Amino acid sequence: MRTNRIIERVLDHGVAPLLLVPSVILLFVILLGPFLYMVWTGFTDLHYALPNRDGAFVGFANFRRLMQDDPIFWHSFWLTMKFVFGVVLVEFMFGLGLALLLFHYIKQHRFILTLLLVPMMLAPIAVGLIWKLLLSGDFGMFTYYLRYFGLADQQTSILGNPSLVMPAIMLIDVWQWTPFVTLVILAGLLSLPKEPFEAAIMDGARPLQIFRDVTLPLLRPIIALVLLLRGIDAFKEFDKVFILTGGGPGISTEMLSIYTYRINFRDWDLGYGAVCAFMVYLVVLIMCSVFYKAVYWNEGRSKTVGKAAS
Amino acid sequence: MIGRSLVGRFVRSSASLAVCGLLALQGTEAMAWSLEEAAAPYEGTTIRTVGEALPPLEAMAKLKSEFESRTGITVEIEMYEHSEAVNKVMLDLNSRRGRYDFILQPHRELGRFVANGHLEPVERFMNDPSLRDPSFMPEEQLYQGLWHEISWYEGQVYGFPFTALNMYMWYRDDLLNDPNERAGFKEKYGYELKPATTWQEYTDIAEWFHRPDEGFYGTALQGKRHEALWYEWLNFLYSFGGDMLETNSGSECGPVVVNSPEAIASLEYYKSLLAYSPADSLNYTWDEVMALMQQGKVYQMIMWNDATYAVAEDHEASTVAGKMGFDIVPPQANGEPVGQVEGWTYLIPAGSKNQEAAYLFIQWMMEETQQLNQHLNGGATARPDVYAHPDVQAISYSQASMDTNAAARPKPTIPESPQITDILVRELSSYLSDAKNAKEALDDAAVEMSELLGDCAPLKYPVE
Amino acid sequence: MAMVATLIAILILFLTPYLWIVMTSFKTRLDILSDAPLWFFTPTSENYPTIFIDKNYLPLVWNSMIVASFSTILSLAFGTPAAYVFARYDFPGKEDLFFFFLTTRMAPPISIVVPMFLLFSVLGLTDKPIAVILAHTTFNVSLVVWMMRGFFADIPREIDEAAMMDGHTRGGTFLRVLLPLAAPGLAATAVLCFILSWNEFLYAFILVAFEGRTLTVGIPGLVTPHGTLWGQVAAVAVVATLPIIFFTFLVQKHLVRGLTFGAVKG
Amino acid sequence: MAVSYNQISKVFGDGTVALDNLNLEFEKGEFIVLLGPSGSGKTTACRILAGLEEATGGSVTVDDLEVTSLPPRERNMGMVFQNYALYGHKTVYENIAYPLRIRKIDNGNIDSRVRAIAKVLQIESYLDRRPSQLSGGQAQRVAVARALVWNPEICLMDEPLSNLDALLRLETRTELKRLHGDLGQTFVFVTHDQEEAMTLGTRIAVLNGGKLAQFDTPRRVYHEPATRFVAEFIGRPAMNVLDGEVAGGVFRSGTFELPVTGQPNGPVALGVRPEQILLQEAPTDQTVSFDLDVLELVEPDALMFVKKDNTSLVVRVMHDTTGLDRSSQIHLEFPEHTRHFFEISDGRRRS
Repeated sequence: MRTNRIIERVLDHGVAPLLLVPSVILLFVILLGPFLYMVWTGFTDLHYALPNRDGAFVGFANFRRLMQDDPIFWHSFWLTMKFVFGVVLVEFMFGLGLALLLFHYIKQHRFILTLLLVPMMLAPIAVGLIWKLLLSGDFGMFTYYLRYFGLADQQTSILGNPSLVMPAIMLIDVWQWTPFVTLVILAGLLSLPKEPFEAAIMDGARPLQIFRDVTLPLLRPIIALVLLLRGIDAFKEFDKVFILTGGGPGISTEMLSIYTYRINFRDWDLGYGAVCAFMVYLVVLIMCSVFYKAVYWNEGRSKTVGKAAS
Repeated sequence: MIGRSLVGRFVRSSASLAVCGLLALQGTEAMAWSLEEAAAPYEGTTIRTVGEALPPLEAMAKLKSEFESRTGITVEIEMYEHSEAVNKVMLDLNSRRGRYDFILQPHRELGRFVANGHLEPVERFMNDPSLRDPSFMPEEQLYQGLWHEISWYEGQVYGFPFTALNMYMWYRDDLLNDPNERAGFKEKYGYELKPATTWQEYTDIAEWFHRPDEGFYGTALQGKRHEALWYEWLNFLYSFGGDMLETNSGSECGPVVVNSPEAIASLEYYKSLLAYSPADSLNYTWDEVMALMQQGKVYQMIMWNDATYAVAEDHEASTVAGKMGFDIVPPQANGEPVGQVEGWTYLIPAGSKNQEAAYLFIQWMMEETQQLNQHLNGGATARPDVYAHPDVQAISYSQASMDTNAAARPKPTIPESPQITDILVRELSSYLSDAKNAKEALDDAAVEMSELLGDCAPLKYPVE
Repeated sequence: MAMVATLIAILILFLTPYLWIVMTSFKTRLDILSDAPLWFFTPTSENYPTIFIDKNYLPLVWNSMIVASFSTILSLAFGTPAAYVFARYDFPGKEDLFFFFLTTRMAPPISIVVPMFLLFSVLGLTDKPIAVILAHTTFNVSLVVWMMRGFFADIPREIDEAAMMDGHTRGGTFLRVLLPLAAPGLAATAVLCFILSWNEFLYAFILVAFEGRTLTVGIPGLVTPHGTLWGQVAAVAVVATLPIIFFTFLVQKHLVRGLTFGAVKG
Repeated sequence: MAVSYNQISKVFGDGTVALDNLNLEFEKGEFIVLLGPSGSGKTTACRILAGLEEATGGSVTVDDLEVTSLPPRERNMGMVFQNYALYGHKTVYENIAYPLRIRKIDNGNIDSRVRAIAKVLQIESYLDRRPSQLSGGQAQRVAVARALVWNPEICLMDEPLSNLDALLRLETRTELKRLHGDLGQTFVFVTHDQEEAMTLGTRIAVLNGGKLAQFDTPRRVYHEPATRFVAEFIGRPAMNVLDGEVAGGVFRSGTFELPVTGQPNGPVALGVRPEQILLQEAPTDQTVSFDLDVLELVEPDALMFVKKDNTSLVVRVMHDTTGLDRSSQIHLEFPEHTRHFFEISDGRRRS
C-alpha cells in the first residue's frame, strides 16, 4: 500500500518514464547480460569440445581468424546479404502489389486476409519440412508439376542443384513472409487520410501518378518499418534452411546462421562462434541504423508528442 | 592395418577379465548378489537419461517398469531427435548441473566428454561387489571389438554399447532370383547375377537395374550435406583401403591420410554411382533412401542395420517386406572384409548424483533378456549370444549384421572427431555438387583436419 | 472482375501448400509417397491419434499454449507501459532508447542462446517453462513497444486528462482507460507475439526440459533415420496452426488497423 | 478567498512562457470565465487549477489549502474537455457513472445520481448509446454530466462549446447558465469567445500573453476595459481605437479631429465602441463627417465601414439605412460618456 502510494506520487509528478524501467531491466538482464557474455567470449578460446580450452583470454585472435583466415564465413556473409536483399525486395514488391489489390476488397472480405496469413502462421521449422516434401524429386507435388508442365526435366533436383537451391529457398521465404508485408502495408493504406488523394484527383493526376506522388510518399514510414523488420528477421533465417539443405549441397546454402550454428553447436567453438555472431550483429545494427536515420520516420512521430498548446 | 582391429584388444580384455573373475570368486556375498539387494540403498531415487527417439529407446521405455518395480528406482527417459539429443547433453555437461544420470550418445562424442572430464569411468562400479552382478561379464558377453570401439577411450571403459549400428549392402532378393533378369544380366556382363562382391560388380548390377523411365533405380546414394553422406562414404573409403587418420585406436591422434590415392579413388567411385541413383540424390539422407526402398524403387544400397526391420519385415510400411537380401559390403582388394560401425553408448556423467543407481540400471539393461527384447524391437545388440538366439537368427539380415560387426573398423573418437566429420561432410558435398574435384575436396579437408589436430597429425600425403 | 480473378488466383497459390499439408495429414504413408500427386484418395484419420495419443504429443500442445500465452501476456505487461511512455513523454535520449528496443531483435539467437542457457542455469531456472517464457518475452517486448507506441499516440491526450479528472491516478488511467481504448492494437500485437512465440524453435529447444517441450521442438523428432513420418508431421503442422487461425479470426477486425504501428499518422 | 492563484508562472520545456506571474482570486459559487486569444495562457491556467499541469512557480490554494502539487484526483474538481474526451469503449451511462465508480460509490447510488444528472441535462434517452453514436451537442452534454455527476466543488470547462455549430452553441450556453444557477457549483470556463464570456461569466478574467489583463464583471469589462487590449477584445465588432494626439483640447488622428475635455496634451489612443456611435441626419457641431465605404446589413442592425482619408471606423446602427450607398456622406457623433482613453505606451486605461 505504502509503496503503491510512492509509485503514484512518482507518476503524478511526471517521472513516468520510470515505467520504462521494468522492460529495460528485463532486456538488460535476460538479453544484454548474455549478449555481453557472448562478446566477452569472443575474446577467449572457450571451446566446449576440446580439452584445455577453458576460456582463456586470447585478445583479438578470433577476430583475426575471422578477418584473414575464414573464407567460408565471408562466403556465408555475401550469400546472406544476397538472400536478405533478394527476399526483402521481392517480398516488398509482391506485398505492395497484393496490398493495393486487396485494398479495394478488404472491407467486404476480411476473411481473405486471414486465409492469406496462413503461411506466416506456420512454424518456420514446419515450413522447412513441408517444402522438403513438396520439392522432393521423387514424390514432391511441386516437382511433379514442374516436370508435368515441362519446366524441369526428369534429372532436375531442385534442392540438390547448387544453382537452383538458393532461388528455391528464397521463393519459400517469399511465400511465407509476403503475407506479412501485405498485411502491414494494407494497414498503412487503410489508415491514410483521404484528402491528399482527392486533392491529387482534382489536380488531374492519373492513377499511376497518384501512386507515385501521393501513396508512396505517405506510406514511406510504414514501408520503412516493414523493410526494417523483414530485413532483421531475414538475416536470422535459420530453421527453414537447416531442415531443407543443412547448408548444402557443398556450401551453396551455408548462410551465416547455419555457419554460426555449426561453429557453436557442432564444433562447440564458442569463442569463435561469438565473434561470428558479433560480426553479424554489427552488420545488422549498422545497416538498420543507417536505414533508420535515412528514412527518419521518427521525425514524423515526435510531433504527436508535442505539448498541448493553450 | 588388419591386425589392429581385434587382436590387441583381446589381450587387454583378457587381463581385466582375470581381475573381474577374481572379484567374482572373492566371497559369498558376491554369490548371493541380487538386484533388489544391490538397489536397496537407492530406493526412491529417480534417474534420468536422454537419447535419440528410436525403437531401441522406445523398447527401453517399455522394459524399464520391471526394473522400477524390482528396485524402487524410477527411470525417466527423454527422447529427442539425433542432433537435439547431442546438443542437450553437451549443454548439460558443460553447465555441470547434472540433470542426467546416464546418457546415450553416439560414440564419436566420446573423446570430447572424456577430455573435458565429463564422464565417470565405470570400472569403479564394476569393481564394487555390491553393485556388480557376477553374471554380467562384458568381457565375454559382448563383441569385444565393438565394445572397445564404442565405449572405451584411452584404455578406460566408460560404458557399454546401447546400440551397435553398422552398415551393409541391401538388395532386392526377388529381382536377383528373377530368371529373366538373371539371363539378361549374364548375357550383358558375362557372369551370373549375384550379390556384389567387388565394386565393379556393384556398378554392373546398379547399371543393369537402373531404369529411371520406369521409376526404378540401380542404387540410391545419401548425398545431402549431412552426416549420412560421411557414414556412407566411409564404407567405400575403408573398402578401397583408405582411412581418415593413420591410428590404431579411435582415441589416438595420427597422420592425416584422408587424401590418400585410395581415398580419392573411393570418392570418385562413390560419385560414379550417382549415374545410377535418382536425380534427387544430393538431397537424400538415410530417411529418403529408406523410403525409396520401402516403395520398391531401388535395387541395392548400403544402409544401416537398425533401419532394416522397417523395410525387410514391416509389411505395413514396406512394399518389399520379405523380398530383401543382405550382405556385407564388398571387401578390400586383399579379400579382407571391413565394416563401418557406429554405436550409441551408455555413459555416466561425472556430475550425476545417482551414478550407482544408473549403473545398476545399465547393467540390468545389458542382460540377455533385455537385450533380446530390444534387439527384436529394432535395436542392434552388441551381444553375440543374442544374435545366436533362434528368434534373431530367423531375421533375414542377422548374418550380414554379424559379419559386419566382426569386421568392425575403429574410427576416431578423439575430441576433434565430430569436427572432422563436419569438415568431411562439407567437402564431400562440395565434390558431389561439382564445386571441387575429388582431390581438391579431400586435400582441402586434409589440410583443415591437420590444422585442427595440430602436431600429432601431419599430412601424410602433402598438398602442393 | 479481372482483379477478383487475380486475387483468387494468388490466394490459391498461397494456400495450395497448406492445403496439401492438410491432405497429407489424412493420407497413409504409401499415398504420401506415391509417384504422382494424389488429389483423391481414401482418407485415413490414423495420423492424428498416432501422433497425439500413441506418441503422446498432446501435452506438447498444452506446453506450447502455456509458453505462448504467458510470454504474450508478459510481453504486453512489460511492453505497453514502455510504449505509453514513448507516446506521451519527452525525455533526453528518447528516440535512441526507442531504437535500442529494436536492436534487441538483431542479436543472432544462435549465439545468445548458450549464454542465456548458462544464465538461467545460474538462476536455477533452466528446464522450467519460465526460462523460455522470459526468453520469448525479451524478443517480443521490442515488437510490443514499437506497435503500441503508435496506438497510444493515436488516443487524444484529453482522454488521459479526463480520466485523471474523473479521479484516476496515472496508473489507473493507463490500466483502466487507455488499455481498453487501445484494445484493437493490443489484440493485433498479441496475435503477432503469440504467433512468434508459438512457432519459435531454438530457445524453446535449448531452454526447456523434456517434460515442457513445445510442439515445434517435437517436430524434428518426426524426422527419424527410419524415414520422416510425413503424415504425422502434417498432422502436427495442421494442429499447430489451428489455435493461431482461430485466434486470428477472433481479432481479424482489429488486425489490419492494429498493424499500422501508428507510423502513418505520425 | 476560495480559489486563489498566487504568482503562478508556467514555462514549458521548449522555453515558451505560458503564464507570467498570474494572480487571481475568486469565490465559490461563481461562474468564472478565463478569456483570451490563443496563446494567452487561459487553458494553461485552467489546467494548473485542475492539476493536469504543474506550475513552474507560485502556488494555487483552494479554501486556504495549498493544492499546487496535488494530483487531479485529490482536488475535487470536474472537467469538460474541448473534444469531450468521452471513453469510446463505454456507454453513455458508464461514461457518466465512471467518476462515481472510481470513487467506489455503491451501485444503487450511482444509478440514481447518473439518472438525476442525465435528467438535468436531458440525455436520459441516450444512456445506452456509445459516444460514437452521439451528435456533438449530445456528446457535450454527456461530458458535462460526467464532470458534474459526482458533485465536485469546482467544474472546469476548457472551450466546451467550440466544437458545436452556432445554433447549438447558443442553446447550450443558455443551458450552462441555467445549470450554474440550479447547482450553485463553481464553474471555471475557458473560452476565446468574448460573447460566451459576457453571457456566462459572473466575472471574466481576460488574459493576454500569459498575464492577467483584467478581472471583473462582464459589465465593467465592457464599460470600463482596463486596457486597450481588453477594449478591443471585448465587443463585436471590436472597439474603434485611434492612435492620435491631444493638443489644446482637440484629439487629432490624421485628418480626424474631435474636441475632448479633461485630457492633457500629448499622445493618446481614443476608443469608441461601434454600437455607441450616433448617426445623425445632418452635420452638427458635435458630428464628424465620413464617407461610407461598405455597408453590411445585419438585420435589424447595420454595420457601416466609414472612412475619412486614412481614418477608418466601424459603426453599428439600428437606423433604416435605405437610400444610403457608397460614397454617401455620414455624420457621426461620439457622445462624451462613450469615449475611452488609453495610454499609447502600455495600453492602460486613463482614468
